[in-house]
Amino acid sequence: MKKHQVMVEMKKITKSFSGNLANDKVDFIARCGEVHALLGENGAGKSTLMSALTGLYRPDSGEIRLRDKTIELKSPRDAIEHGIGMVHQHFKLVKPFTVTENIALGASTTPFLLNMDKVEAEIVSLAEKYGMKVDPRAKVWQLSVGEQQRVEIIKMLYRGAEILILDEPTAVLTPQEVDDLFETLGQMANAGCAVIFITHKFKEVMAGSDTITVLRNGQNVATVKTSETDQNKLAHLMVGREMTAKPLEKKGQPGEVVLKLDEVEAFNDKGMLALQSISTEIRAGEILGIAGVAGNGQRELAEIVTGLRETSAGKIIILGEDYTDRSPKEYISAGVAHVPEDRLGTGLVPNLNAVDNILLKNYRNHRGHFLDLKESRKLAEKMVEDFQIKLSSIDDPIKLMSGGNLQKMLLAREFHSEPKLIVTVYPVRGLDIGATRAVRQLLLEQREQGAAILLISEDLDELMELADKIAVMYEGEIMDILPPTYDNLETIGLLMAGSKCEEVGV
Amino acid sequence: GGGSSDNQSANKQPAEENNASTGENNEAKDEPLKIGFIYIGPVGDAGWTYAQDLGRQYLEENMNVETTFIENVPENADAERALTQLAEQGNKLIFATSFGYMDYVQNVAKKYPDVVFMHCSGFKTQDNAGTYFGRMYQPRYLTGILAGEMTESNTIGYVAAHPIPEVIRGINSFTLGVRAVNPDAIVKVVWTNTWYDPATEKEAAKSLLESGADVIAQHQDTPGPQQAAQEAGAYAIGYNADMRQFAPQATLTSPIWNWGPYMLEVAQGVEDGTWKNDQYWGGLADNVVDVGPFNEDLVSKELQDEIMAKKQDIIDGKVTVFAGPIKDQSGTVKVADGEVMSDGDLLSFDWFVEGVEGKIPQ
Amino acid sequence: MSNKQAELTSGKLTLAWEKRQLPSPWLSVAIPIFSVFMALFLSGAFLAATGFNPLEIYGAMLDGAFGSAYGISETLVKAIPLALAGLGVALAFRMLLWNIGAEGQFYMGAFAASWVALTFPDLPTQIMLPAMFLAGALAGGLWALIPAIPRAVLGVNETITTLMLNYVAILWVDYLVYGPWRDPAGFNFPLTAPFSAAAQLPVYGTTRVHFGLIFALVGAVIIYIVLQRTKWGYEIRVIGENQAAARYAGMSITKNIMLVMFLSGGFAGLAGMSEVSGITHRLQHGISSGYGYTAIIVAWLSKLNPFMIIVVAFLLGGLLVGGYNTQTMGVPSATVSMIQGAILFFLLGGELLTRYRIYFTRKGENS
Amino acid sequence: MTSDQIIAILAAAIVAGTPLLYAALGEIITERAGVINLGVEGMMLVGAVSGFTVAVGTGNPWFGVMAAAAAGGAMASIHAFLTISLRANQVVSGLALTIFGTGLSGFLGKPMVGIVAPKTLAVINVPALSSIPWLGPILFRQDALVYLSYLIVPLLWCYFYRTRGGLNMRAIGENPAAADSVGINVFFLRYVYTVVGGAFAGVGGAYLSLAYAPTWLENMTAGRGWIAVALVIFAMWDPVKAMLGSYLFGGIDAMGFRLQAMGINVISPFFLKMLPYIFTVIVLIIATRKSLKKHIGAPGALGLPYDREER
Ligand SMILES: Nc1ncnc2c1ncn2[C@@H]1O[C@H](COP(=O)(O)OP(=O)(O)OP(=O)(O)O)[C@@H](O)[C@H]1O
Ligand SMILES: Nc1ncnc2c1ncn2[C@@H]1O[C@H](COP(=O)(O)OP(=O)(O)OP(=O)(O)O)[C@@H](O)[C@H]1O
Ligand SMILES: [Mg+2]
Ligand SMILES: [Mg+2]
Repeated sequence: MKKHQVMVEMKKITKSFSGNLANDKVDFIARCGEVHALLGENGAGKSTLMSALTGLYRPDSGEIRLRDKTIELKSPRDAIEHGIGMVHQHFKLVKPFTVTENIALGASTTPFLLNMDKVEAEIVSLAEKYGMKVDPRAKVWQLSVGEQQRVEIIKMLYRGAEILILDEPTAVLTPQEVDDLFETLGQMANAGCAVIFITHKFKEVMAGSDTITVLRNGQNVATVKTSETDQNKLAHLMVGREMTAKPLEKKGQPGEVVLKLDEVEAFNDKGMLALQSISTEIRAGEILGIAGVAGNGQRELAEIVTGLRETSAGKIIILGEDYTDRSPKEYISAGVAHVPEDRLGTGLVPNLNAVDNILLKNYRNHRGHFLDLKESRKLAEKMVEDFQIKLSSIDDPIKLMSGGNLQKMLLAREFHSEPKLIVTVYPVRGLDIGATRAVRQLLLEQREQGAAILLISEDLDELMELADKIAVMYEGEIMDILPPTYDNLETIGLLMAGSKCEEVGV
Repeated sequence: GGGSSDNQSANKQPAEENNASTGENNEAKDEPLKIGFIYIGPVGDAGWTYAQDLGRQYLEENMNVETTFIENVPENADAERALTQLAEQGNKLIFATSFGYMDYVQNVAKKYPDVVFMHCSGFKTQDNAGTYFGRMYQPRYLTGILAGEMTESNTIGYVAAHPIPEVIRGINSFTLGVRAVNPDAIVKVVWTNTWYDPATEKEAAKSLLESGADVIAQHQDTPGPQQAAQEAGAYAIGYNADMRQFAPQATLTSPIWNWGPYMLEVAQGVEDGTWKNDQYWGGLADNVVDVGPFNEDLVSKELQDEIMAKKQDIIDGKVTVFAGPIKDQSGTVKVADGEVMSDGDLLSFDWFVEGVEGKIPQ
Repeated sequence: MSNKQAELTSGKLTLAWEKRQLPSPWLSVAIPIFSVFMALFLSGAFLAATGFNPLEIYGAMLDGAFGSAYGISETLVKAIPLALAGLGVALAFRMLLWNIGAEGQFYMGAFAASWVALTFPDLPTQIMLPAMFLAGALAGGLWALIPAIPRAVLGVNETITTLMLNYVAILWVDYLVYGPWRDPAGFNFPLTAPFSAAAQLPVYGTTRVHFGLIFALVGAVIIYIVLQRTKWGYEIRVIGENQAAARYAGMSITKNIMLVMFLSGGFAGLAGMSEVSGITHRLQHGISSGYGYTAIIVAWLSKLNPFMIIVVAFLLGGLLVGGYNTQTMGVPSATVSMIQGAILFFLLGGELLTRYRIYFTRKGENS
Repeated sequence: MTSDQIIAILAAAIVAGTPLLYAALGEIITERAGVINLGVEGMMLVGAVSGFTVAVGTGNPWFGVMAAAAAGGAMASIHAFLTISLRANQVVSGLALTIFGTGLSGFLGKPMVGIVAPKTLAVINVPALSSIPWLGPILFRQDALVYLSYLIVPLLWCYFYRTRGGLNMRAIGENPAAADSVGINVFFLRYVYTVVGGAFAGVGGAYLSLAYAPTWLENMTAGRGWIAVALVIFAMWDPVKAMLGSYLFGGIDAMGFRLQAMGINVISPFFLKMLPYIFTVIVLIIATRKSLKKHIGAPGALGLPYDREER
């Protein structure tokens, strides 16, 4: 197929869930040889649209045309047979299987008697062609997130996918991995594929895409060439109003030392040393940013300073008191708030309602053995109001809320008790720009109120914007702690890749 | 349906009729006597319950009765419920056919003084509740003789269910029979701790066959042991009912229950108002127990005659199975020459006679 | 759904379903009732085909279970162990602990209560019954702790371990009643000696409805209050829904798994205790008619709601008690089990309707 | 113990283990596909009675075996419909299936009580092989269903780990969403494997009524269905280990009786009978520790209904 020819066309796609209109007569065109970005706020209908294109959801009405022929996609299998493949935000991999097995799984070319050597050879050649490194014999559960994503992409290519869809592919990747990914996507487009990816990050859109489609409230509000637009215009299209880019303000004086880590070491789940002699401190009213490629001990760091993981050596001092290896309960009562990486999986209880979720951290403060239900309701209502959380009812399970609102509720709960120390991991992952701004604003407010904040992020821009100091982690060690100036950006990048300060020459 | 009574109209006689009949014991003669049964197993067990159900069918055929049964009634709280239900439905005579129903029979009997309860194999009675059982040890003795004559290896296997007096008594009488004709033979016992698991019971028999037994006797409610014998080319003796059809090339005969005539007698007594609460323990003389039909192909005429003669001797009182001298396994004389074990001793048997190889689990 | 109606143009009518975000409350009552009717209708057809009059049979069933004071009392007797064990099972299920070991816990409760009654026959009632109560609950609870500990510490699947321990418990009681605990006056039969009068739970009037009913009712209220109103109940609900969140909130999962399993087993043990102390007045082989397993069905059909458990235990008890009455009409016990199985199938299948909305839709076939 | 006795025990263990093996293989297949079916006891009973009835009616035990497979499969299809299509709770549905199957088998079997099948599956000595010392008498003096199981076990193993079908099967048990996303029909395959699993259980039941104790008696499985469920765990969902486990479980009874027959009463039979269950618990504990490290063991989605739009 020739470049710029229409590969797939979606016409007037409508899909609703229980009366909730997720896609409203959406038109969408993807062409050969282009990388097409799909933008939109949380809940705009991006995932739904793409799910319709991969046969996962069946649209209520509308038409899908592939190379000028109407096709009917009853199942993902139909989509694959038509050369449409999707890499989901939550990977669809069978963890105990090897990479090869995952790739061969369900492929129409896989013979009845498995011949894994042949598949392996094909994987290796595909990986080479698109510049992706992957060990075909490794079990998937042993792989990093980035590697798993590569497996997903190879899986689609192996099936001869010409249309590749990626749902928020960069949310979980390290900067290096993001670069590699866009490299790969570019090569695929060059080879004649149509690549569609969903994201919330304008920078990536501008750098990595040829065409952009913006969805708002389930409708396609614009499809534009990347070269003919800019970030402001996109933001405007997305939210339907002007985004006043008022810079966030940083002020205030650091106070006493709230958290002090002294030569702390810890093992990860696989039993390997994940943190090595970590020593640092955070003062009240100060944000310490942790930069680093995911998987270098950030998660373990967050876990040890919230009591969720035991240390193997060293001391954790909070406000002068030794908290080493105490229980999460004690950390909570010491005033440590925690905004975990995985909101629905860890920070919230999806099937319980808002009242019960807001209780999660402070139910212990209720007197006696009983819960004060009236009090809790009042608190929940107040939080919903104060933080402008959008929900249908505080009595409905919170799983019905959108990602952004869930995050707000989590923050509301964590910040409510005037924490001394806030540990927050990737706090804006998956959030649209509106929600992102709101979250960042909340963090700064807490800092102003005198909280010490440990901000773990993979987004250097975010760290630059918020942190007072940036510590760079590599293989479980803090390589160095630097002030957040753009002059240091290169140094930070090198440190993240493992070069020692001396080598960098700071 | 599996042999359930045909002319029922159970929906017509709930509680009020029962109340009405309080006090008047004799109903009009043309009204059938209503009799209920509760069974421990399914009537399709081919064993114990099946034998009891044959008795019920015999009643149906030989008297103007209307019978009802409830099968698969466990020996727990459910038993009392089932008994009460039968009493409530106007049954005037109820047979409870398993030992474990004992306490429940007593409880329900107290509440229904006009209903007669007959409990099989128990030992508690009251005004309107009696017990009945059979001296199965007598035909077992006879089949012991048969086994003793038939064995060539002088090792006889006995697949036993649970170590309760009834089973121990059976093993002992069988062994006495064996030793009466073949003092060199021994009876090896294996306990299965099941009443009703054909595969396991067959397995137990196989273990006996492998250890040299060439005749297998059993006290179980399934024909598993006979099947094992047939496969090994050995002989077998069944139990409960004529079991020849399950292993026609192996089964010599079976000591069998023959409840029909006795049940008829009880029913007649209840109808006539002559029934008395007693502890019935009938033997060969009463025809409650018997030796089932012989396998004509395997058991010679002479041997059959010999056994039938012995049977007559028992009926005539010339032979008593548990008459001294009887030694226990260690050779100590437990019953002296000239003495006869009392029924009380028999009902609480807890030791093996000489010639039995095996232990009674404690 | 206005947009959907607009699409009703042409095309073939197809059945579609869609998950309800929240189950519909009135349907969760209506559908089980409808399900039972469907089951009875189909079983009725089967009964008619095998030569019975289904209406008469059902009449007898209903009559046996609920048609008289006696029937109701017996249904209650059956409901007591079902409710107690059901409460225990539901408590564990709440925390996603698939305790299917209520049967074994029942036996262990019966065993320990009997131990008290047989070892100290001379205790006065005021001491005897509380002691048996404690022993029964404790033994059931400890028995449940055996699978709970590996589950809490190592994550060992408790479905299978609890199931396996059922057999161990039953064999243990068999060992006792066939062996060391045999009543010396019982002619070697597999029964223990009867308990003294002090060890017997009081009954209501002349019925067999014993004090265990109060245990069940009070138990349901306590469980409800604990789960909905107390901090600890809140912890259980959170752990049941999301373990990671519970850990994150500083709740001890290990401790709670053990505690909940202990309580779960304790209720089942109490069922065993009340059965020996209220009904059989001695320990014997086969003391449970599968109460522990039926309790799972009770718990599930009640959607783990403690008050519903009492109601469902009563209804299911009626189904079982009524079964004997139908046997007296000549319906073999096998057929009764079939009908009971069929009713359960329909109840289970019907649940779908409370969670999903089923509707007809026309798919446009525009080309 | 003499070598003859050891051989006898081992040979008996195979016979006693075979009904367990068929049922356990069936349950492994079902569970590998992510469905747990606790109705094995009911399916075995219905298999036993159907197999016996057809064998009596046709005079050919093999028709009986086929009927048993069909009947077991039909029973399992009820479970499949309830749990896969209607997404009912699998544990509860399985329990209901056992209640139903016990009743159905008793009902169907009424006319079969007391009947002896004219032909059942007899022992066949394999020429040459049966005279190998030790192995011959243990392995090759058995009936045809035992020989069939010798074939099925390695074939199943190959199917699980060496074929496309097996890969798909394991995938839908581990992660149905992943399988669905690559076009594997999760619903259809879960049906297939649940039904096939039921067919195996049916054959296990037929082994009892046609080979082991050839007659029909109500409730003749006597709890073997539950042991089969235990075996699945014991075997870590692996057909080869299931084979060894079945023989071990079967062998415990066989050995217990032979020890009794030899006059060795070391341990109460009640405790002896507890052994397989205690064994299973211990194995499960050990296996879980292993699986924590290696991510093997129970299929990841075992017992969970699959719902494409569920999140
Ligand atoms: N499976 C579903 N069931 C019910 N509602 C759904 C489902 N999937 C999506 N929705 C609804 O459809 C709307 C669009 O959701 P969608 O996931 O497509 O948004 P999105 O643009 O991908 O958002 P995000 O940026 O957060 O990923 C949402 O408002 C949501 O309520
Ligand atoms: N199956 C579903 N049931 C109910 N609501 C759903 C469902 N699927 C999606 N939604 C809703 O769709 C909206 C967006 O969904 P989406 O999955 O894209 O979340 P998200 O914001 O991208 O979060 P994440 O980054 O964690 O995926 C949310 O409001 C969510 O609640
Ligand atoms: Mg999305
Ligand atoms: Mg998203």
